[in-house]
Amino acid sequence: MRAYLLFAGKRFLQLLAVIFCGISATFLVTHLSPIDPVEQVLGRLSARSNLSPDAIAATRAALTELYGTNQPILQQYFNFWARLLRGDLGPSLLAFPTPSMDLVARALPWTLGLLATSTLFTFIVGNLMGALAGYRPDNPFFRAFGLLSIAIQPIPYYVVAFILLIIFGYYLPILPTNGGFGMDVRPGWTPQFIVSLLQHAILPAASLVLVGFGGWFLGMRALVSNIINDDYVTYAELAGVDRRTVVGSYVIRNAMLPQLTALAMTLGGVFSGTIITEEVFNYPGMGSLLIDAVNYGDYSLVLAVATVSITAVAGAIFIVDLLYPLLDPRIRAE
Amino acid sequence: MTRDILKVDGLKAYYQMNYFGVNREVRAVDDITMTVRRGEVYGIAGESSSGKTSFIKVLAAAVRPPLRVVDGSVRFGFSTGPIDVVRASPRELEAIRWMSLSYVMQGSMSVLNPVRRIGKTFRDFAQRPLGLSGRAFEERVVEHLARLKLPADVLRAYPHELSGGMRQRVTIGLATVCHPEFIIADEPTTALDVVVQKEVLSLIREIQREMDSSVVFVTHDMSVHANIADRVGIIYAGRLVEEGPTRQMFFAPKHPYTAHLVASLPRIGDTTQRPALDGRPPNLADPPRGCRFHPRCPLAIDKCREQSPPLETVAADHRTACWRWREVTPLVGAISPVGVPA
Amino acid sequence: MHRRSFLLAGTAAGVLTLAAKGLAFAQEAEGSAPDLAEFPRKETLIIHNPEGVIRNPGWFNNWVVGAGNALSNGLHQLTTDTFWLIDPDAGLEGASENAIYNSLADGLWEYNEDFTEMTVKLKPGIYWSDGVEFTADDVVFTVEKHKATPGLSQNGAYNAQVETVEAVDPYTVHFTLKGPNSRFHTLFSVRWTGAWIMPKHVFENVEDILSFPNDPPVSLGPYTLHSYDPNGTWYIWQRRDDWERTALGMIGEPKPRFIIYRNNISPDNRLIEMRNGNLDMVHDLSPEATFSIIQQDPQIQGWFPGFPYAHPDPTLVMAIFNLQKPLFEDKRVRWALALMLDARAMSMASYRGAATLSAISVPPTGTHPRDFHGPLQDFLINYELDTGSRTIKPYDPDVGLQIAEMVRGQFPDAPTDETAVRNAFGYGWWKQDLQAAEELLTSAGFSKQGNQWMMPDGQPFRFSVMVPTDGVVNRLGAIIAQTWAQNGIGAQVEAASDTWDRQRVGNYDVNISWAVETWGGHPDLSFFLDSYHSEYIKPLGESQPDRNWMRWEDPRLDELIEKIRASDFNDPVGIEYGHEFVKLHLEEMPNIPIMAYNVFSVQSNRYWTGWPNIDRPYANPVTNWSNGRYIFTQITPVEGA
Amino acid sequence: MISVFRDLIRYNIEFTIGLVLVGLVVAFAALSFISPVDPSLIYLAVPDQPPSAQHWFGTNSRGQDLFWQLSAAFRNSLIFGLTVAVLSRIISITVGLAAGYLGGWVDRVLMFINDIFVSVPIFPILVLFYFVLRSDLDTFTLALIMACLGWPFDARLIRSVARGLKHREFTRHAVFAGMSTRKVLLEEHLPYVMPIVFATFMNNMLWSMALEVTLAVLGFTNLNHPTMGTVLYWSNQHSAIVVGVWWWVVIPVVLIVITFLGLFLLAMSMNEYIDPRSRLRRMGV
Repeated sequence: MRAYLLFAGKRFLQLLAVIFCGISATFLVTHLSPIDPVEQVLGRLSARSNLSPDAIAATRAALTELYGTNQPILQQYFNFWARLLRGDLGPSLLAFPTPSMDLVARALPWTLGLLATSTLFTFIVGNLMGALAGYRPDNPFFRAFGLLSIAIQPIPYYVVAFILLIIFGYYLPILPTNGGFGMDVRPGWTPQFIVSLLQHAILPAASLVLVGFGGWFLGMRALVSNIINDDYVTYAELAGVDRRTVVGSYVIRNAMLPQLTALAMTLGGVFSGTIITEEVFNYPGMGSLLIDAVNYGDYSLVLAVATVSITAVAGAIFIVDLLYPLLDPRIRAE
Repeated sequence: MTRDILKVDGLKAYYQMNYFGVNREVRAVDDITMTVRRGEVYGIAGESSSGKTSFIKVLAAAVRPPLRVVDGSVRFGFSTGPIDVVRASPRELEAIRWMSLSYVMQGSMSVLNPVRRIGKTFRDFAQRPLGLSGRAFEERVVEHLARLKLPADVLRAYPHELSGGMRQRVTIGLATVCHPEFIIADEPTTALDVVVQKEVLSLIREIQREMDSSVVFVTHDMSVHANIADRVGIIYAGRLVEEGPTRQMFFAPKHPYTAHLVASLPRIGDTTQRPALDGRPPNLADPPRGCRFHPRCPLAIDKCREQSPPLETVAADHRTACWRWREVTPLVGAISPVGVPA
Repeated sequence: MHRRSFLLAGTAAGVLTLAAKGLAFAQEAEGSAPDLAEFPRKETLIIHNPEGVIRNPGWFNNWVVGAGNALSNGLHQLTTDTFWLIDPDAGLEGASENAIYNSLADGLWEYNEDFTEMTVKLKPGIYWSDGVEFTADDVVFTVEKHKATPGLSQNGAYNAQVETVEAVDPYTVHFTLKGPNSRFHTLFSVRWTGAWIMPKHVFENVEDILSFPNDPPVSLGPYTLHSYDPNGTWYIWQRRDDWERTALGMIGEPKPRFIIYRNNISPDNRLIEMRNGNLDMVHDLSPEATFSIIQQDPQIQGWFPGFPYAHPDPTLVMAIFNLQKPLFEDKRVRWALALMLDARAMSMASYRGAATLSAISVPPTGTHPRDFHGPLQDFLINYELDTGSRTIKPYDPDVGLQIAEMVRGQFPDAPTDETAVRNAFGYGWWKQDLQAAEELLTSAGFSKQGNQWMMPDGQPFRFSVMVPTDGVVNRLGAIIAQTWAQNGIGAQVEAASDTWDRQRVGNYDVNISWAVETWGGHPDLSFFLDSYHSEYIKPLGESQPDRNWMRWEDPRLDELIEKIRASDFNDPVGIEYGHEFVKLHLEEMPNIPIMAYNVFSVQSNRYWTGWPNIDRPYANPVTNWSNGRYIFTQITPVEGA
Repeated sequence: MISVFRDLIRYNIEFTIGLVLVGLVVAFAALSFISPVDPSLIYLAVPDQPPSAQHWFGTNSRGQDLFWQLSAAFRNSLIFGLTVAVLSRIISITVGLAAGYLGGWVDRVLMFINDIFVSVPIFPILVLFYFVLRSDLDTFTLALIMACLGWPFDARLIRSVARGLKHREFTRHAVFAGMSTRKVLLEEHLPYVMPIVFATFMNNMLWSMALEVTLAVLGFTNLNHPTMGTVLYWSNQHSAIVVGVWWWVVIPVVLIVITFLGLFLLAMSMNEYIDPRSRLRRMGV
């Protein structure tokens, strides 16, 4: 147990380091940006009415004061941390004066929902099927499946999503390709809403699953096809140990370990994939939020999205890391 | 009920592989016939990749592709009834596994599930055959472990927490906890230091006596055979080349290969240089015609190159497959090289 | 095994509860979303709003600068109002004069003789949607609140221009200005966001206006908020029962009982949705998309009955030279670059031929052809240019006709009648005259080495052509740069996503954009011209106020601007000044005017009909910035639809 | 390494298929060097022509011949992928070998940094760079940035191998023979990690090219530089699918899939080769 706590402590420090470095870097990068939010807002304002030049000048003065963009960068950096610890990242500029964090908070659940459900699904089902495929190498169904996932797995997230969009958005318009739920349902735990919610989640989730699935499937299949030749498996089979126990507690249980590490290592990538997919399907998550923020030059929002993404991913990895020793007694012992 | 518990008859087991047109057939076990008696320890010796492991895989009904039994039978006469493991259905096999037929696998390090506590492993292996539940089972196991000089708390341990010797004893414990009639032990002592080796051997002996079960004991190490086996069979290139009571095998081998194996044993006070056996065991994908040993055999004659010798009985219980078995003499203590063709 | 699945289940549960929380959040965001059954199609108008996802959908306080991106979700068209609206097209017969509508105002502005005071009479009988009457007090409150609150949209404007404002009586407002300003009223004349009037009785009780969402908004227009998407992709507005008590209602009955604004629809989806009858007005499509949908669905119409379909906006797309860079200081060079261009190629590349060309610095849209392009045609035909070795007449009055011929193969419905062609394809443009261009460059001291032009200082003549990352302007820039490059100019096209910021601070060489925007329906050019005055010019790196992006400085220009300032908005002399400006511009060529920013906004006659078009140009059909509100009084449901 | 390839081609159908696919794409991309048209020019051909004898892949709405356009695009994308791969290989091999061989605090520090990189979501970071650099984010800069983000996984992998090698006989000999660490790493260990380097090389190309496609389609790269991504970007801009210019989307997508599939097969079969057990299973014995 002490060993475990030690391990957890080390990991936690790492987590903090990741978050700190990540966020600081993000802050620096965004503030090196030549983009001046005041000019952004002014641009949008003057482009859409006929303000006289002196009117524009006066407005600029007022806004610079209001946004506090005239402070030295170090000052801004400290303020930033101070505010961040209070969970406040300043007002978004594309939705002034709504706090950036509100926007993120509104988008995050969509992303997490999509990410978590698709990842868990791909991870569990992919590994289970992979295990069976590795255990029954000659089963034609699994063979076909293997080929299929080999064919799909390498295609970039975007392209897969794009293909789905074209097929179901245009040639075979049976599924919604846009938004989080239909405009004819009211949010809430009503059946219509949940149905609509699921319908709209199908394509984004599908694209993630299609891409993510293969990795787990193939990886697990390879692992298992090796592990079933391991002595302890052969031995257990010789001893006539019950099939389910062999597959479960001997084969999968051991193959799970590298897969779990893999999960931790790929989470970042999966997250990226999710926000890409969201962009394709106009899913109201972090992805489209980030893209908007970039296009509007809204750096407090960009910062908020990046901060939350980094923290969320690092946190998820942390959790997975913590699970690992629970599954592998050997680590625990160290 | 006969005195033989195992009758192996004309057993042929080949590795058959087909990889993108590349067809290869490795005759790991090529026409072996032998028997094992009740209550005896039958030692099987042979160099690595001589096919001995494949042979016992068949005995243990552990045949897995690409290894296939192409011919012959392996009949056990268990108290529960006779069974030919080559033809038996999985269900029938289930029925005899561990209860009647158990197996100590090579490499104690790797036969235990690294992420499973010993106790659970015992439950996985033995609960079904023993048909005991919770408490009773627990006691049975603990008591059996005690016999193996293992404390009860190994049950709560993970394999990596045990020493090599303990682990080996655990595996033997696993194989014997159900008091099977027939135990197959594959190199159970290799990779153990000599002291532990002794322990383990006597342990196996003990248990075998107590339970009056039969043991097939495989190792390339002749000295181990000397210590434990009642009879020894020598496998070379997938064939049983000689078989006989241990003493005779050691002091009056009737096959040049055996002679060499025996000779290669170190003896106290013996300093004579022994001619090492040159050449390597034949590639089983295409074994030499005639006697498979002839390329390496000091006694080889044309006949050996043409026809493969049958196993003929040369003394009580003693069979060998050599055209020139009469010329074979123990190399031990020999001064001048013998068997130079006249 | 079971332990693992338990753990996974655990995480799953955690995440899902998180998601649930988020949905709860969305729920709290007051989403009484519509059941479409409530909205019979013949009472409901569905409009495409070109914005992306609206990130703070619950924000209806559009007096705060940069408040959200809900800029054309119906709020300003349906619930806000101000004194006048100047239509970018001809405006409604009877309801408007010179395209000027009196909206809240009962008549035109009244200035004193030196333009230091302005009096406005308000229409009586106009009521806010909560039953409170609209009076001069609301106006006074609005102006004073703005002056006092930095961060409100007109804070700068009022502080810079308004000394005092008082309510003479409930229906009369009197402004005293800080200086003479004959165009002060334009602040209250809507383009997109105008100086909307605040409901005093609501805002006077608000502690901090900058953080007041104003949800639901009290409406001064004929519609009120029905419901909106908490995820910011649609808004539904419902007609007030007392719609007659609004300025728009007094002009005519808005026919739709419900108006739905839908945003965040990808270009492809717009086409699909319109074809499926889920959109009545689409703000814009790509040229290709327009051609294909008009082919597929006869009920769908554009501005022109046939090719080129698109509506010419009162913005003039041009190649803007950065005049503060020595590269372009010589007007002969600027002219040479202009004469190298091929109008046909530009039209085809950018709009597949559907461009409305203009050689002069006034967009060929709205009533401008009547006031400028028509009258100036002869001047242009006879316009002479000294290339240094000879004088030429660079203008080609028939290029429009030629383009019409070119496209007729693919689009038989392209017009044939000459005036129709001129209105659709433009009155003419410069002949591509490479020889004249060479002569001009040579006379400017440039020399040609191989196929590369060298500047007088011996350096190769190289520069980048900045274009946005998409749309027709991008295509136009690409072909322009290409044409120059093919003629020995080291022009490199550069697609940038931040063109707007960069043109503001002058961080470009040549910029394909527009420095000209006009009322469209009214000949007054002050809309853009006033900002051309040299007093506003900033050095490179500093932010130049709209719209003199080329930083063109010329005493003659200042003189002209001052004359315009001194004359009344509706004084016919304005047109003459306009002509003067055009001629001055031609002489200097500070930027190369090319074509109107044509927008492919299309409408469907499936459920509603009576849309504006070239034959009945009473309004601009684009759905975001134009005065589209008048369209709602003109359309009628299609029988049996 | 050569013998490795021979074995793979002999015993591993996936590898062979992968080789063929990648070969096809490379050949196609190579054609761009003899291209008769400058891919950056527009409206040189009649727009929107379906595939024909004259234009094998048809023409797009920008009046470009898609065959040559795509050929150039794929060349650029492959070059991009290679650049990133090479650069990031340099980092990952250095880090991996150093960490694995030197061990101790060097290892700990390097792996700590490594873990930081592993757990940073890369796409938002890239978008961030675009947000700051905008038009200055040219292809090479992007490649550089991605190289700096794309090494940690492989470094870890190489490290684990190097660790194994460290305790091998020949390493000790080399060390006793007084070889410098650098020499040991380069001359003794590198050959052993070569297959892994190859596999990770392919994976890295997959990764970077996929991200390039994504960024480009979102308009976050140099759009005048034809690549897999920008081709799709322009086809979206011209709503190619809905207006029926399907070849402008379908052909690139198919080619992209071929490319990625090929690279993936190479990487996968090489990985299998690296794992001796699965190799043996294939080759028998």
